[in-house]
Amino acid sequence: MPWSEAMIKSQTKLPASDPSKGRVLNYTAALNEALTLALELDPNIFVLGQGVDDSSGMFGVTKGLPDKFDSQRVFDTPLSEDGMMGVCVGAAMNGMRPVYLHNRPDFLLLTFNQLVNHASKMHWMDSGQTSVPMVVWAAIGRGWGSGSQHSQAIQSLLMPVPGLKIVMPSTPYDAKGLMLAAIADNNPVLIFEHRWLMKQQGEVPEGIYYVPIGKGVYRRRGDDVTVVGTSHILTLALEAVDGLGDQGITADVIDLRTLKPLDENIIFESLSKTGRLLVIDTGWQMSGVCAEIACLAAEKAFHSLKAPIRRIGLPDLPTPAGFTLEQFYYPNAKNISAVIQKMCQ
Amino acid sequence: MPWSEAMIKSQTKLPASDPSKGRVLNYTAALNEALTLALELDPNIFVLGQGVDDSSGMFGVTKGLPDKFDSQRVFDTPLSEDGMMGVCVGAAMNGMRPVYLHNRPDFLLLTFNQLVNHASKMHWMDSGQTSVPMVVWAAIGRGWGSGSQHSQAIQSLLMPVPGLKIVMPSTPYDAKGLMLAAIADNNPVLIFEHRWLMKQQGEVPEGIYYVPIGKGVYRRRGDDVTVVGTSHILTLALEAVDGLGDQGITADVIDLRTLKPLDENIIFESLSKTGRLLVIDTGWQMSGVCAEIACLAAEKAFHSLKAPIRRIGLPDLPTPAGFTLEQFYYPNAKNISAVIQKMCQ
Amino acid sequence: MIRFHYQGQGYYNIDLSTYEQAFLHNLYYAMLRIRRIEEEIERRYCEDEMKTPIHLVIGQEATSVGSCAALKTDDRIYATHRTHGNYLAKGGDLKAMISELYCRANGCVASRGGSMHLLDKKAGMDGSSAIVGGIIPIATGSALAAQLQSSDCITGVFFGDGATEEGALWESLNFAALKKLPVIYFCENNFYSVCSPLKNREPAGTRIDKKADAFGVNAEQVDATNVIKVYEATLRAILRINSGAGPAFLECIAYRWRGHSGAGDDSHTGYRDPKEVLHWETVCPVATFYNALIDQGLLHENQARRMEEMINAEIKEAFAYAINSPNPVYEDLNKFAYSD
Amino acid sequence: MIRFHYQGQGYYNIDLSTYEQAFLHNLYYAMLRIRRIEEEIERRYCEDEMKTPIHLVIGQEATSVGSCAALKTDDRIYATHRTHGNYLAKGGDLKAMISELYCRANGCVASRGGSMHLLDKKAGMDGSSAIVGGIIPIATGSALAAQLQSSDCITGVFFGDGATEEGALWESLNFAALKKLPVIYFCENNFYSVCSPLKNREPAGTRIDKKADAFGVNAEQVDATNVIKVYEATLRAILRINSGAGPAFLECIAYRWRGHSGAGDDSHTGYRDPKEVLHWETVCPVATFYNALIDQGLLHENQARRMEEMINAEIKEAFAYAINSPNPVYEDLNKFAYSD
Ligand SMILES: Cc1ncc(C[n+]2csc(CCOP(=O)(O)OP(=O)(O)O)c2C)c(N)n1
Ligand SMILES: Cc1ncc(C[n+]2csc(CCOP(=O)(O)OP(=O)(O)O)c2C)c(N)n1
Ligand SMILES: [Mg+2]
Ligand SMILES: [Mg+2]
Repeated sequence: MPWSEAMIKSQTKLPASDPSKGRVLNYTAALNEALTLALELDPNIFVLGQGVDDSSGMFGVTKGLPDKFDSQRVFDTPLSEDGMMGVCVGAAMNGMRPVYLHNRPDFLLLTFNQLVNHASKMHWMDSGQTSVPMVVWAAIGRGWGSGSQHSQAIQSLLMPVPGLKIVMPSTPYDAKGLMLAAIADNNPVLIFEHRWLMKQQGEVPEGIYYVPIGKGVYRRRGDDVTVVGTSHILTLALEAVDGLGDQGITADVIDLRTLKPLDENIIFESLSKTGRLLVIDTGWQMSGVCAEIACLAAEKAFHSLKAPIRRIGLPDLPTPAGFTLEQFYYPNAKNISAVIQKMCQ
Repeated sequence: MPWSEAMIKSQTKLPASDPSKGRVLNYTAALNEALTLALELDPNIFVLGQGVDDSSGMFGVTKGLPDKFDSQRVFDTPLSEDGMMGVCVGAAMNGMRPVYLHNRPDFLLLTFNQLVNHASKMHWMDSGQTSVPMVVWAAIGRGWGSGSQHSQAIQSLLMPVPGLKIVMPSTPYDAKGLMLAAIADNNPVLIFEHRWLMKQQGEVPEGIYYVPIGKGVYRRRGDDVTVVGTSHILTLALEAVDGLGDQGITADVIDLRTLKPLDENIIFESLSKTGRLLVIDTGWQMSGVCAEIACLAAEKAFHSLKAPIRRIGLPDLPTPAGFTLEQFYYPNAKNISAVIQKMCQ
Repeated sequence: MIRFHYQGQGYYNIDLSTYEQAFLHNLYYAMLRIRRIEEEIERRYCEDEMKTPIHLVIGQEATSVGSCAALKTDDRIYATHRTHGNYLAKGGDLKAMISELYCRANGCVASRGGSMHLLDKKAGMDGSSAIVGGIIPIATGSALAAQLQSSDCITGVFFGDGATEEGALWESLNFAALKKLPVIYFCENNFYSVCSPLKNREPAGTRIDKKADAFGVNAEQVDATNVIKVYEATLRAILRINSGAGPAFLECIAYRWRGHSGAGDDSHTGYRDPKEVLHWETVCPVATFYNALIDQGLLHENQARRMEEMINAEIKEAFAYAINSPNPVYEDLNKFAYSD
Repeated sequence: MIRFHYQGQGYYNIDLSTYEQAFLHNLYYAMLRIRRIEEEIERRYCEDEMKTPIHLVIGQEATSVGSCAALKTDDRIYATHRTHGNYLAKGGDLKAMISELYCRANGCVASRGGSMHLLDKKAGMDGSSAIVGGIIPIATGSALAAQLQSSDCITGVFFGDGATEEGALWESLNFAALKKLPVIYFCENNFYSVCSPLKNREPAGTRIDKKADAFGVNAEQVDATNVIKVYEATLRAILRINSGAGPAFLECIAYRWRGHSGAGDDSHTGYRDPKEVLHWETVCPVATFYNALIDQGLLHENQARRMEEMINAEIKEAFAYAINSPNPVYEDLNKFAYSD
């Protein structure tokens, strides 16, 4: 049993979109297609990471690429995360466009010197003379004993850093379109996927298209509350909101898709109608993503607010490895639903 | 001219406290005394860091210690920040209490694997069987071309991390008392000093005393607005607030002293009177410290709030090295004053 | 194609007569026990009740057993994700381990760590990190603590070939050599990191032990299909440390028979030739040692059979214990957020 | 006590007749120019108008000059905090440099980097990092780019002995050797990191070049008080790279005469014996080369005088230019937050 496959399968919902609308792909296949198209498009793009060339192909995301492309374009790396991140920065500064894949964001904590002290700053420090077009991709782990060191959603640790962009898709369509947009971007872009989204199905057009970095989108429209988030927890929020229709509660559910730059206008627009804000994140609740969005609302949409802001993220604790403890640790659709109900009372 | 000494001296205000109240020491001397007392107190405490044994003694903080104590208790290290951080973790797990000093928080970005993946989690992962009593100290740089890589105030990058404590003193009294409290604490505690506070004078009692970690304090009492922050920018806020008395504006100025755990009650208490919140931080404004405090208010003290929350931190840009650009980059007392005036209109 | 050829000697033609029989039995028993425990874990893994990743050490048992046989209970060891062998060889409690795999409240870390974070402080198995290379500086710090406390505790740390690509190892070796710390670095070189062969990650012609040597850490390459060779190399390292000469590095070469994680061999996925596995099975550290003991009249078949039975009974009991143990409850989650 | 003894040969008794005179003049000129520029920076530093840390390279000029003389303009170099020599030897614009030190809008990075972040892309001085060791992986990435683009560009990267304690170096060497990247690692070993002597940071008996060698990177120790030795070692490294044999590592030994940062010698603070400085001054890379050129009739005193004059005039002009240049304005701050 490949580590946690069972768990992920059990979490996977039925296709979200109507197949009559277009071709349906799963999340990994969408990412795979994005990488294939990118590699075909531009000889300066290359894909690297531990195990990108093995048979499991980074959860399937890089499957088949080693057969289609030269071993200089898709290659395995030593276990030297910080060094290889710097190698990517240096290659990007000199005309290449690296796409560096990691199993887990936890491993990016080894690379903060290169990410924060270097990648994010070079363009600015060089007064625009250098660009650092690179993509850093990692999949947030969950379940099957991932535990404290294989489950961290570290977007809050990177969001304060000037010069970085942070992307967190929630659908196969976005996963492909944001990957292509990230590769086309001339800045260091971090993409945090979530392992539990990877079997999701959805409509994915063929060929190259871009989902704009920095633009949120409504996933549901409603009147009572504005729910803002990204990635896996957004799918839980949709489940929660859809279940509240019976009780006459409706919500705007905003998928920010990218956390940095952050589309604040879509939030303010919705708040001017609902007056109630729930911020959700797959990472720790304290400080960072949830707090930033809440703060923006309290600063710039204060007069729209009718009630206290609420946030739902992870508690101020490391992730437990065990199954039972994990159920207590992670918020679920029921928790989200209960909070929304309370907010609308 | 030792790098940036001129700049720091020009920034230093007159003694903040009345010498008749007790012994006056400068900030560095207060820290030096804390380390001396701690080393005398407990043979398991040791102090390490690049250059702690040289004649400049880490801005003076470790001056004289190599003469007073064994070279096993106060020692220089190789330039291996990540490795040495792990060495501290391992020593702390086994009965020692390391105090690891760094010139700059920027260098801590090399150690995020040990800080975030290890130090912060071991006690929890080991289900309480292990403790990691260690202090990591660094001084935020500013001025004289510190630039993007020698000026970062990275508290926002660490605040989301469960298991860490974060201390940011603003007076010599607190610098000493919080250092002693941090050394006595059984958890990894980060202390971020600010280079521009280091020549400040203030009342500092002799002997051992502790400033509690997790308790804020009022530095001014007033009615119109609540200003919340720590460290160097708090001294700017005091300057701003003191200058507004003429205009009949008064403020509660709260020095949180520690960011994690965060004393939310003192903020709520003040807000219930003033209804207006200004959050300030020496670090980047976006995401993190300012946002967390604002979010807490919007969640838990919403009904106290009379006006939009405001925050003042650094813009979403790396730090420029040059003198003129720095003046544009950093907020000053005048900026803070203008914001407060506007909030009170 | 067999990329990583037979390099082990196994036990053929080794004279064991200088060793006490009980000691040899213990070594054999310890290896066999690890093998049987892992086989049982593997057998039951498909039930999906041990909801934890597993990294089996089958084929590499001699490293843990040979090294831990030379260490005292008070000596501390630290491990990486591939913990089982280290934990068991150092004397970790089996019930607490199996309970941890079953995510039970009485697991060795109360279901907070899972298979990648086993520990038993009473036995001197002091912890591990699931971050490759992450535990190495920590173990080095444990040795610094021992030195500062003038204790005679030695720290051992286990990690794979992959970890030698992490800068943290070299920072640690430099510091350990500088301070002459009482630490032994056991690099378990099994030629692979997940499905990535060594030759994709380290330049041809380099040798891990030579690198460690250049850093001032006395290093040797050890045939880790041979438990006695590991034991003797560890003893040499301990003598060195006790003489004040500082740390040692043992590159222990053995082969992982199973896939990187989970149950079963995964050679069919193509990253290694199944023949390579078969090749290494001929130098099984357990079987070759068994044969040598039998051949040299140091072990009788019925003694061996009794060992199998004892192990079998212990395993049954441990699994039953674990399966019947309680799950954690909600209140457990918030414990130990901070240390008092 | 002189801890780090005279190891350099300077220029005594070296036959330079195989070299073209113009080439030798260029080498001398380049070293002298760096020396004089730094002396002027030093002289003016106390005016507190160059509001930037400075890290003078006086005593170590031969490393930059000897290496860059062997590199093409199209080759790229990267540096650490001690940038001046690297920048000037590679052909960086002097006016843009001095303007940067004076925090002017027309500084080489428009007052965003200061002394620790000089660059001139036209000259192939491609950047630096003020984080010790931080630039090394980046330079390695530059070499990877060249390899992937089938360009004949070689990357050189300069760093100190202190940087060899950062794991990032060893990760980089491993990768460069694995991929046979066109990169030369110039380790400027001056025995100190700030006030910390090498013996406090690296174990006695280890050698930096030997470590690099064990990582599969062809390494040699070079007497970097001798510009010709640096030049020749760099040429050998380039030949190696062009033959496809991969990266090289040159441990260039020379001594920093001034304090770690700022103006003047700081030996009085006690971390080194002032005698040590005097000792190394006897093998001044500039003076000994000058003497050799004069002795061997390869340079005439009046040619040397003209060089001094030219340099002098250039320096005067550059400082005047910088001092009269405009400061940045508010609008500059927000430029280049992101790349379009
Ligand atoms: C820093 C880091 N990078 C990557 C991983 C993913 N990972 C887990 S185990 C492993 C293989 C490590 O190989 P090796 O060190 O040789 O140990 P082995 O599994 O062969 O015993 C990898 C790459 C990780 N856990 N940590
Ligand atoms: C990662 C990091 N740690 C510490 C420092 C502080 N620092 C700046 S220069 C320097 C000395 C480095 O010594 P070395 O590498 O030998 O270069 P040298 O100054 O001798 O040329 C130090 C410790 C830094 N800039 N970056
Ligand atoms: Mg391995
Ligand atoms: Mg040096």
